[in-house]
Amino acid sequence: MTTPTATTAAAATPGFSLRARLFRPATRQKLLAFASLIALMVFFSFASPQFLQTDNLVSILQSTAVNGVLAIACTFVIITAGIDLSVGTLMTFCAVMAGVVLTYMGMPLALGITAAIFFGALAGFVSGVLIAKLKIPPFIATLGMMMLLKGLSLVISGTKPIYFNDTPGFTAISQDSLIGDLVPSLPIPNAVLILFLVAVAASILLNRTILGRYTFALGSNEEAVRLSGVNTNFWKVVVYTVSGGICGIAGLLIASRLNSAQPALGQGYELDAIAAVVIGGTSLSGGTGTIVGTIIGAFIMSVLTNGLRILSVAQEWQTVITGVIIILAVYADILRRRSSNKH
Amino acid sequence: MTTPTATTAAAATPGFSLRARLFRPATRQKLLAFASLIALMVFFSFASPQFLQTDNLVSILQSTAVNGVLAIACTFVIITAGIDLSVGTLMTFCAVMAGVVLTYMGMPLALGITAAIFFGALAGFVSGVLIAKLKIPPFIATLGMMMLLKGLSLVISGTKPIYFNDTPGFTAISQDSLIGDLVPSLPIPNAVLILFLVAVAASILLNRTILGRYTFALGSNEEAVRLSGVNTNFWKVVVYTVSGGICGIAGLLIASRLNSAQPALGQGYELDAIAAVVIGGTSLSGGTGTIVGTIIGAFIMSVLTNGLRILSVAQEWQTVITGVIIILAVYADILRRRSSNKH
Amino acid sequence: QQAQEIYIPLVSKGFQHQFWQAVKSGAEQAAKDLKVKVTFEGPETEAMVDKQIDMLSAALAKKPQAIGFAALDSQAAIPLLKKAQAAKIPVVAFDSGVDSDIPVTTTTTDNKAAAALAADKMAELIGKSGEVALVVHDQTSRTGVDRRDGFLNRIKSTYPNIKIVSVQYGGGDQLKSTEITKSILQASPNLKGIFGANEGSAIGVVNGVKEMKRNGKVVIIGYDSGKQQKNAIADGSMAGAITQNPVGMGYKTVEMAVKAIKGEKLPKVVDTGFFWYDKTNITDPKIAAVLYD
Amino acid sequence: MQPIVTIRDLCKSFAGVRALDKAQFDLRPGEVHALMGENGAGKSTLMKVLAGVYSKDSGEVLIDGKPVDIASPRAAQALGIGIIHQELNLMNHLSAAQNIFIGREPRGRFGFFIDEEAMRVETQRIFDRMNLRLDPHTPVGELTVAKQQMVEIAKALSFDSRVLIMDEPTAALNNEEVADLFRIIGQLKSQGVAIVYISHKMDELKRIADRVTVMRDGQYIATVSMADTPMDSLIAMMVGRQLTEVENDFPDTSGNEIVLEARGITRGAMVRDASFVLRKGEILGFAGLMGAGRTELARAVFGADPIDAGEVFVRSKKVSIRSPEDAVSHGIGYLSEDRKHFGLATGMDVETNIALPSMKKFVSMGVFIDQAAIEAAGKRYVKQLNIKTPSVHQQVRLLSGGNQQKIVIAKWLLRDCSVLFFDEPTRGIDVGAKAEIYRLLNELAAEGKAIVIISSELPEILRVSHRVLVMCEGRITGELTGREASQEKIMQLATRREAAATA
Ligand SMILES: Nc1ncnc2c1ncn2[C@@H]1O[C@H](COP(=O)(O)OP(=O)(O)OP(=O)(O)O)[C@@H](O)[C@H]1O
Ligand SMILES: Nc1ncnc2c1ncn2[C@@H]1O[C@H](COP(=O)(O)OP(=O)(O)OP(=O)(O)O)[C@@H](O)[C@H]1O
Ligand SMILES: O[C@@H]1[C@@H](O)[C@H](O)OC[C@H]1O
Ligand SMILES: [Mg+2]
Ligand SMILES: [Mg+2]
Repeated sequence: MTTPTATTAAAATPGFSLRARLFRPATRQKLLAFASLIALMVFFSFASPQFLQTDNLVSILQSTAVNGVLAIACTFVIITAGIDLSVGTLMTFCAVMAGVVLTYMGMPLALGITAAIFFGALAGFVSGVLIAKLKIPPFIATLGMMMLLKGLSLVISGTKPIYFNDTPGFTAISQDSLIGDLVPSLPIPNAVLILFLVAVAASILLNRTILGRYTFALGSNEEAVRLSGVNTNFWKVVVYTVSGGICGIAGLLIASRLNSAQPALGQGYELDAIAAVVIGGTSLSGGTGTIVGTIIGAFIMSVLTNGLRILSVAQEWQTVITGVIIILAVYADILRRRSSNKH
Repeated sequence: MTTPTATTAAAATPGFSLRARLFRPATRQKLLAFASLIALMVFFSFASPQFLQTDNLVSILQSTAVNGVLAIACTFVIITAGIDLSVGTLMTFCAVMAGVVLTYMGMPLALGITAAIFFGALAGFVSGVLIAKLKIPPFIATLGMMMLLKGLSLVISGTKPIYFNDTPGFTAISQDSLIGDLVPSLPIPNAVLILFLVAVAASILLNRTILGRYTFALGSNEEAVRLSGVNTNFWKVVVYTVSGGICGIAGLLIASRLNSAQPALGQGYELDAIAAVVIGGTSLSGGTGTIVGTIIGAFIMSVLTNGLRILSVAQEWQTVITGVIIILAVYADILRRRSSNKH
Repeated sequence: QQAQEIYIPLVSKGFQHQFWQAVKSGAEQAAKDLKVKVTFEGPETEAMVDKQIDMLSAALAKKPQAIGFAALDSQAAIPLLKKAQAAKIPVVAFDSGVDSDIPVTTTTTDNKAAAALAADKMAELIGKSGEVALVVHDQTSRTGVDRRDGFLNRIKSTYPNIKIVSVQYGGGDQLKSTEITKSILQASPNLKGIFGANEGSAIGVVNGVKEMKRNGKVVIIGYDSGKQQKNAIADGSMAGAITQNPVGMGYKTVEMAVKAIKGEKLPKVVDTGFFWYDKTNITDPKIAAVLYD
Repeated sequence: MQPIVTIRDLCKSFAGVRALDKAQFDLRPGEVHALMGENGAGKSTLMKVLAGVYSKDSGEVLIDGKPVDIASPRAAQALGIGIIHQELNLMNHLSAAQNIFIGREPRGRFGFFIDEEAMRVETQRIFDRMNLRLDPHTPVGELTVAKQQMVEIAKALSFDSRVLIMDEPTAALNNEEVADLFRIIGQLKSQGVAIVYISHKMDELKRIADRVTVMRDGQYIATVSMADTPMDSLIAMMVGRQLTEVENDFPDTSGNEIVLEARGITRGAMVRDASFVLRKGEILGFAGLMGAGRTELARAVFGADPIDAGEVFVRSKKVSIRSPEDAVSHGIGYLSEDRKHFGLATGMDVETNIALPSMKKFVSMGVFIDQAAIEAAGKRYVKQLNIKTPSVHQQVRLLSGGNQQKIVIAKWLLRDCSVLFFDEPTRGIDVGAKAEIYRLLNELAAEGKAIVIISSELPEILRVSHRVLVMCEGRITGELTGREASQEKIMQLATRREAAATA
């Protein structure tokens, strides 16, 4: 039998009683997935008095936003058994396009936001077509797109950052705090709010809609889906398009945080995003995955990075430790699933 | 049905008459794989008078050496349906270890060479164990190793380059020309000679030995191989170990070329290597692949880079064009295979 | 409170380059001399503006007494700098300035002026006419842009007979810079000089020229120091190079920060200077002091 | 009566293989039309053309007398053609209900959300109709092959097709499940649904088929009435020659040396305290219902899965078998029931698959592979087992199901083990080949090899076993000698649940 996995689409379908749901293997696994995160946080809290301070927690949240949104975009693609190496440079491309619309063309904010998401979706669409229609392996199609988009961002921006100084309210997207305005003791930046909104929307999309169903189905057995009369190519293109659109949101978040579109940034971000997805229990071989897991994965990454910095660990050792922890976190997830399958 | 592939282990096995071999689909495909390379070369020859000069051709050869050797290392892993993101930083790690042995410890050259290959194999062994025994997906295991090795290189070298000034003959590994000494009109640097020796050895290993046979078999259906009484974990570890050792050779080549071990270099090289492998017709889903293809893939990459530079194309456009060509080259390969499967 | 050690984190633009390691060593020297604690970190590439912001924000969370900061983007960090200001943490800018009056002082090299000096030297060495190329480390980072523009502008304004045939970027990666140099040489058989805009680029240029057997025929001017660059100058394969004073920059940054903590008045800019060095003055103690291995 | 489907002169070639050569077929409403032929005769290919999976090279397909071009599975569905493929086509990570409704999910609010509840109710309704006790929410990856096959059938039924193609639907089913299926087929027939039924199980065909079309080498041979045609002449049409039956002569092997003994093998709830001995030269049958734990027991002894308790002795010496490698090194071979996933590297060629367990035999100087010897061995077995393949260099995935099964057998024959577990060795194999396999089993036993055969087809167990062990719910519930064994006795033991056993 193929390796049994607990976090399946099926197991993620809504059940009937809360109790029953809590004790399903899938749920138990998700709860346990918090374990690595909690373990890290407990460790850092003891190791450094600064770690648990509100300011620092807020900055962890803030620093999770971009990677979290990119990881959500990746989750869709990875569940189809694909991969997307272009998310980082695509994010930048979207930021640049927002800059073109807002700063170069002086359009209103709403149009800039639309442009970022639109161009993200467009690029995702292109990747999707390359993969679904031309049958180019996702790794290569998105590697090509990664370079293409990186180059285009530089070309379009004239290799210079585009600043958003003339668009009032642009930095608010990421930096202000609607929640903090309501509850002053919770100065959670909007970027984090947006991350959670995207997560909720993505979760609904994945678990309740046709798109989500086909996303899992494609990753589970594409040929079977095709033989069932589903236009698999079409749906694959849709998945990459949606994923691209989500990268557009990440582009807005980072641009708003930096008050600028930095055209050279982006490469390397895809690995962080993919790591978050896999740490969160989504399998690279497709068919399984959850958004909650991805968010936990993204937090594990940013807590780790932040904690090591707070502890003033030498930077080269930070790299070593991060490498080891990524492997351990995924291993913990594998052990957890193995045991939750034994009951 | 899955996309049919012609270049299988089986099809690559030696036949009996040359004629029969030339007309096998696999061979035809290999010959055709040159097409993209030739097309690129013809294009650049027309576009720039400097392109076809001996000097430049030698430069292209020289610049293919490191990526070519890394790509050969990747080929083994990819044929098992794995992936190795750590080849770039592993190469650097090996260069640093050679530096430790030669410069810090003042040992003789042969020991430095042995150290580079040994530590490469050791790191490959660790990746192999993570993947085969702990069942960590190759993408993640080697992502973790990538970071781990990068950090270790910095730690061990004290974030400083290690120079090989005290090791006479070290630069000769890469830069001198044994062939040029014999045939002065062919000043092919040793690095290229080494690339070809590694390629021939790898080719024999893949097509004539039991290791090679299991490499293909693992990529085709690991569980079936295990149930045939083969110790699949053992062989997988061997594959990663061999691949690591080959990265050690790449480490020597680059260190010898730069007369130093540069600890910060390496990340990003894995993508070039993987691109070369896939352009060369090895499938990322495993079970098929050839070393000849990989070498052609590596040459396509370096001819492209060299040609665009010779034409003084703006760098941002170079990136765009490279992205597009990678996609096109793989697409051409797909079309070629599709048509060679028709008869 | 008094017994607690003064802590000053330095958030830099990078950490792997020898240049930044030299800044770090200067800072550590100052820390020893002034009995304070410093940490030094920077993102992997000079493109990672947001990673640097995260570092700055983690540095602030550590409640330091002062901060040293080399901004990758002069505007992006302003909200955090305001936070530092509100928390009464003095910020000392180093390497390049921030578009803001929050930093109490800036210890910097004028990269544009330094590159212009490199251009003058190049012109002098090639007889004020001929083809010249640039191998720069980065297309978007401040230092890359300033050095490129400082060089190009001086050539354009002062040396009409010098033609810039190519400007390419190798990410400071020695191997890539080597390959780039070789293709530039291939494309321009009459090339007279190449400027390598940082250590990795300069070494790459030296390697490339050597591999193409054009040594002696092409004037190479470098930037920064490091063992290989010093060797190249000593053996004549490189005509000379600009060096900044990274050790001094690191030292001054910490020194200024300590002064700021003590409430002393500081100059707006502390110019740590740059120097031309070549075979003739490389052993001069004043120059040797600002070079690093 | 106007046929629903008429196929004329259909041709279809694959790389190097002419799968269909002017094939013909016609199908009338309300009939069960059997399609018979040896492995590789082209049955599945013909049906795949009809179901829009393959496009035809030439020829005609008419639906209700009108020529059609069935370009995709979707187009076939639109024409009312449903198919149960020979190979399972399920999404393991999705639930049974989700699998059944893939592509036709009932929409709830806004036409955007999926109405999971409606899907569950509808699935439950189909399951009830099939007498299938299965939670629609179970991920199909957790089901046994038999249950998965039932889900496939449920899916095909849910389409309410006018034409239903069943390509070996019972290969993995037990008698009760088969009976349920036949009952449903009866209902469908009475509603005018036309059914194409492909199977290698002759008794089934006798029971339900109205007409039979026989194919050979991609060509049409004849269409005859089932009732009026004796089985022998059908088989003769299929294989083009007369078959001789092999009789079970029940040799007494009770005095032979014990080559393998398993004691107290336990693995979770699936195998519980199972002990047995296996003697040189005997064929030991393992009977039981689907899911009785026979496969699990064999895999446990073979080291494919870790065990919780138990010991294995080879020639009275205790051995530690922790992996298939250990087992093979002790001369034990195992042919999996799931050839696609566990038996073959389908992307590799015939000769490599055959040589896979024996690779070390083909090594010279410690590392180099003797390719010519592998090729020779491959050719030898292709000939011996009459495997239909253009050459030993053909990729296995391009062969028909039955021929793939023969390759699995070939690889273990080449390995020359003293103990061989055959798990459902004739699944999907045609009558002619089946007879060859039985003959082969007898020959191997006569040579002194010890053979275990796991089969869910009782006639098969009875025909070849010298001794029969019966399992139920993970335990061995009884032993019968070949001579005393009968369907009734076996069924009795196979349904002896724990409570009954201890009583
Ligand atoms: N995709 C394919 N590519 C190449 N050859 C194929 C392909 N599919 C089937 N064939 C070949 O076509 C022939 C007919 O195969 P088919 O699967 O139709 O046989 P079948 O009658 O269904 O046999 P079985 O009873 O074993 O299932 C066989 O020789 C097979 O090897
Ligand atoms: N991967 C799996 N996950 C959950 N249960 C399983 C799995 N594989 C087998 N089982 C269960 O283990 C029991 C034994 O199955 P096994 O396949 O060994 O039976 P069998 O007698 O060989 O029958 P079959 O002819 O179906 O193979 C069954 O109850 C089955 O449901
Ligand atoms: O070496 C370079 C240094 O001189 C500059 O100031 O920052 C970027 C570095 O690459
Ligand atoms: Mg068939
Ligand atoms: Mg079984």
